[in-house]
Amino acid sequence: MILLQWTLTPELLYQAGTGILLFLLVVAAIFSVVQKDLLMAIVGTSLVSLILSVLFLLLHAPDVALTEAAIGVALTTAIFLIALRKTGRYEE
Amino acid sequence: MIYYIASIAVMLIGLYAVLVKKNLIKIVIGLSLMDAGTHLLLVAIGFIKGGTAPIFSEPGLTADAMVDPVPQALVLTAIVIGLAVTAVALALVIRIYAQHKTLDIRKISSLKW
Amino acid sequence: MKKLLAAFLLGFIGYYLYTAFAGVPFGENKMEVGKDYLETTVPKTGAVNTVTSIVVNYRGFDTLGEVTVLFLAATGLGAILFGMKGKPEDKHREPSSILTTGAKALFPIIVLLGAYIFIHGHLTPGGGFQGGTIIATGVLILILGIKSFHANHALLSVMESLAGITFVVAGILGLAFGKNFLENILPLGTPGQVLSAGIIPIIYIAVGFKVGAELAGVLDTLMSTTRGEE
Amino acid sequence: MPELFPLSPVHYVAAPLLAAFLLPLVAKLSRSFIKILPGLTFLYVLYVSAVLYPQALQAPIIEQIAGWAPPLGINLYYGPMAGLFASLFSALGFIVWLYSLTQMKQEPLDRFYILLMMLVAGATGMVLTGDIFNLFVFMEITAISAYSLTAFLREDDKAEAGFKYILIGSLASAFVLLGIAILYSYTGTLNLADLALNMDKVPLSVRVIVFGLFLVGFGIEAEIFPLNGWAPDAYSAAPAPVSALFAGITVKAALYALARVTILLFPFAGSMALISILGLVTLVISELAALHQKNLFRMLAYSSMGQVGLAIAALGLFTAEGVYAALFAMINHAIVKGMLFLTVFAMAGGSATLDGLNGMGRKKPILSLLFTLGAFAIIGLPPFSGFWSKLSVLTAMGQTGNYAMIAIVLATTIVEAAYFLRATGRLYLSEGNPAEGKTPLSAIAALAVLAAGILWIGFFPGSIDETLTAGAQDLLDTAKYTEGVLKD
Repeated sequence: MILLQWTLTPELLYQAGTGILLFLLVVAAIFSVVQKDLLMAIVGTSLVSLILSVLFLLLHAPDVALTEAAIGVALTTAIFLIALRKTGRYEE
Repeated sequence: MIYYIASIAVMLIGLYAVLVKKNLIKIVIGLSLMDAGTHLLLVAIGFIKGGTAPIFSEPGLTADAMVDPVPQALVLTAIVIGLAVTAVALALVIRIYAQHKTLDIRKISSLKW
Repeated sequence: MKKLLAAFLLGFIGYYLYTAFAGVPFGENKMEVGKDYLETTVPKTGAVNTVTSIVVNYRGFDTLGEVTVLFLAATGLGAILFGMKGKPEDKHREPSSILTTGAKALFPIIVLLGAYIFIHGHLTPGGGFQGGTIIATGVLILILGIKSFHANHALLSVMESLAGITFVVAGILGLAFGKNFLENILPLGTPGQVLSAGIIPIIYIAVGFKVGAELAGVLDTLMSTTRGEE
Repeated sequence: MPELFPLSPVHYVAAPLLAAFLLPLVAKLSRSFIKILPGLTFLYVLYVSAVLYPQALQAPIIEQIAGWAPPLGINLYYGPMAGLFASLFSALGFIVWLYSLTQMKQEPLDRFYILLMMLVAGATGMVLTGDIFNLFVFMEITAISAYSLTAFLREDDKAEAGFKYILIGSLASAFVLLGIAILYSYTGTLNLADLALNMDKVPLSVRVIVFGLFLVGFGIEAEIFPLNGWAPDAYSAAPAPVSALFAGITVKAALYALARVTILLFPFAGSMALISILGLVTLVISELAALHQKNLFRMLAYSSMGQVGLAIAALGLFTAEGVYAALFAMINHAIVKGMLFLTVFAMAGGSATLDGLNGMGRKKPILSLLFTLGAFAIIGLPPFSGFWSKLSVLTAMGQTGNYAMIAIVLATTIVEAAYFLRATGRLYLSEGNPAEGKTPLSAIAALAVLAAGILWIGFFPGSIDETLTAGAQDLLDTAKYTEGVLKD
């Protein structure tokens, strides 16, 4: 009977969604710090930015979400990748 | 509340990378993670349950049903500043690499603490 | 040993940060100044997007500083990497013709999108910074897609300067009209229209051009820097 | 003109900004504009000071940017203290420009002058602003210029010093931003005066945490021990004119911010005592470290931190006399240390060691004389400016009964005297290699202005008494500050 009360209300879905996103955010952050291959680490940071920009949308901050998407996901990643091309790829 | 915890966690992960990691690019990654955590924290402070985005795009919206716009404006500024710092830091990394052919701070004598 | 020390420090900072924020209720309305902004933005600034009106009007001084920070980053980056221009990296790979054609076709669309975003900054989400960044991304696609492409630095720096001067002059005009620095001197118009909100669209368009030019310059400078091995 | 453009404090920031944006354009017309434009800008800003500062001594000038009354808008607070600092920064900027005209040859010069102007404008903005987030933005402007200038020269180790600086500086700004976030989440406002009135909304334990964040954040920029590991590297890596500005401007702006924030938002006895103790520790450790340095710029950097430590120790008393003494010490330090950096560079070049000074007394008599003057002034020998500043520090400490502090300050003075006299002795008592090259007149003129300042204050200490007293009162009178800003 108790199980039946756990219907998927939009509210619950929303909360579960944010919970998962926040969890993924932390995992992506840890990944980008631990990963020895710097290319993968940079992919990790851009993933952090991507999740962040979705979270900003959920927090009703579309302006910030757009900024994070344009700057964090696209531009910062590009700059990191260019810097990586000019230096070495692996962490010793 | 979980927003606060997660963003503080991201910030601390970044700080950990800055303090412990030996690779210059990793350290810069740590700095940008610290920034990311702070930004999420600020936006989360301004959030109001049941609020809408602070844009009067439709006639029916009223001021008392909106989230706080101030932290959003601050974060916008902070993100751009973060990008600027990251770009300068990476330019320095490129120059250090050109001189020393390594990104490992243990091999660059003047970067040891 | 160092890791242990770091872990201790992290625990220390984390604990105190957590206690500081534990007293801040999440999701509740605790606005003081924010409320005033929301209530006055449409009647007093003419901007429908409150975030834009704060960024460009109420706290426009911050934004002038922010534009300066980006300008300084571009300037500093050029100074740091000065004299490190190398030969173009041609040995790596040739961009495929699909990429080249695609870049040429995409670029105008991306520029239009960016321009749309900064022209409508006072109405919809986005503004000068977002639009300018999107345009810079378009330039990045050109750099990647067309081998011989190099951004015209002279043109970029003229654009950057003119846009920056526009922002400061818009501020000084406020003083010249007997008002305050950066104060609005234009009619507010009908909120919701493209031509409304006084000087906000003008400033945001200038910011858009400036950010676009600066970031494109930064990307091009970084791309044309030599690799360490040479 | 006065009717068309009424002078207001915002000109301190707007004029250099306009010049910085214009510089790339006019550089295309003629290369010589690159050098002229910054000079004109600094002259204009000095003119602003000449008009506004006397007014500020009567009553603080409060300007509302964009016409929004605080706490909605950002305001500038141009009181006696901010006016003093802004005028000092403008004057130092002008002198360093005059010196750089002939001494700074490294390309790209247009970028160098843009960064130089913005370093001064950013520091001035930090001093003027009445809004805590705006303070953060100006701190970033100053910091990014400083990072780039540190790595401006091409030689080895410059980029490393810049990276170290950017790393620690970013931590500083992250901490300050966090502090701002906490304050905003409790009070819902960002204006300093409004925050001061609303601090009771913040629980005491949280206030301590925020104070810690600000102390670390501003303390890094103000080179307080143990957060100053970046400073010797940055000072010795940066071009000498820039090092002079670091010592004279960046540190002062950060100190001003720390003092203003502490006194407005965290006026509890513990926070002030902590600042005082940190200042003393900085003083002792830096002076001892300076004793071991072979590289002259590192020696001056450590000595600089020591001097700032002295100022912080006096500031931490937070009595009228203490702040007066701290202000005096800061002004003295800005003038004297600026002169020493510039003199050493003109005398022995960018990588000067103690040996480089050997026998300079005969080869470059004017520069040697200036160095000696600076060394004596730093040690605190009468009748130079340093004597009066040290005396006022000791008096302030005596009045609060801190005799241990007096003993420490006197002991460090002996250490200071040891290494500065050693350096001076090299000038006159040792034989050295023949030096070549003449120092251009404009560089000598720049140094002469500073030397004149040292002597003027040395012989007529009463002439700056009024400004210092007004500055100290301005900082301590928080009620006047908040009422002035929030009068509407």
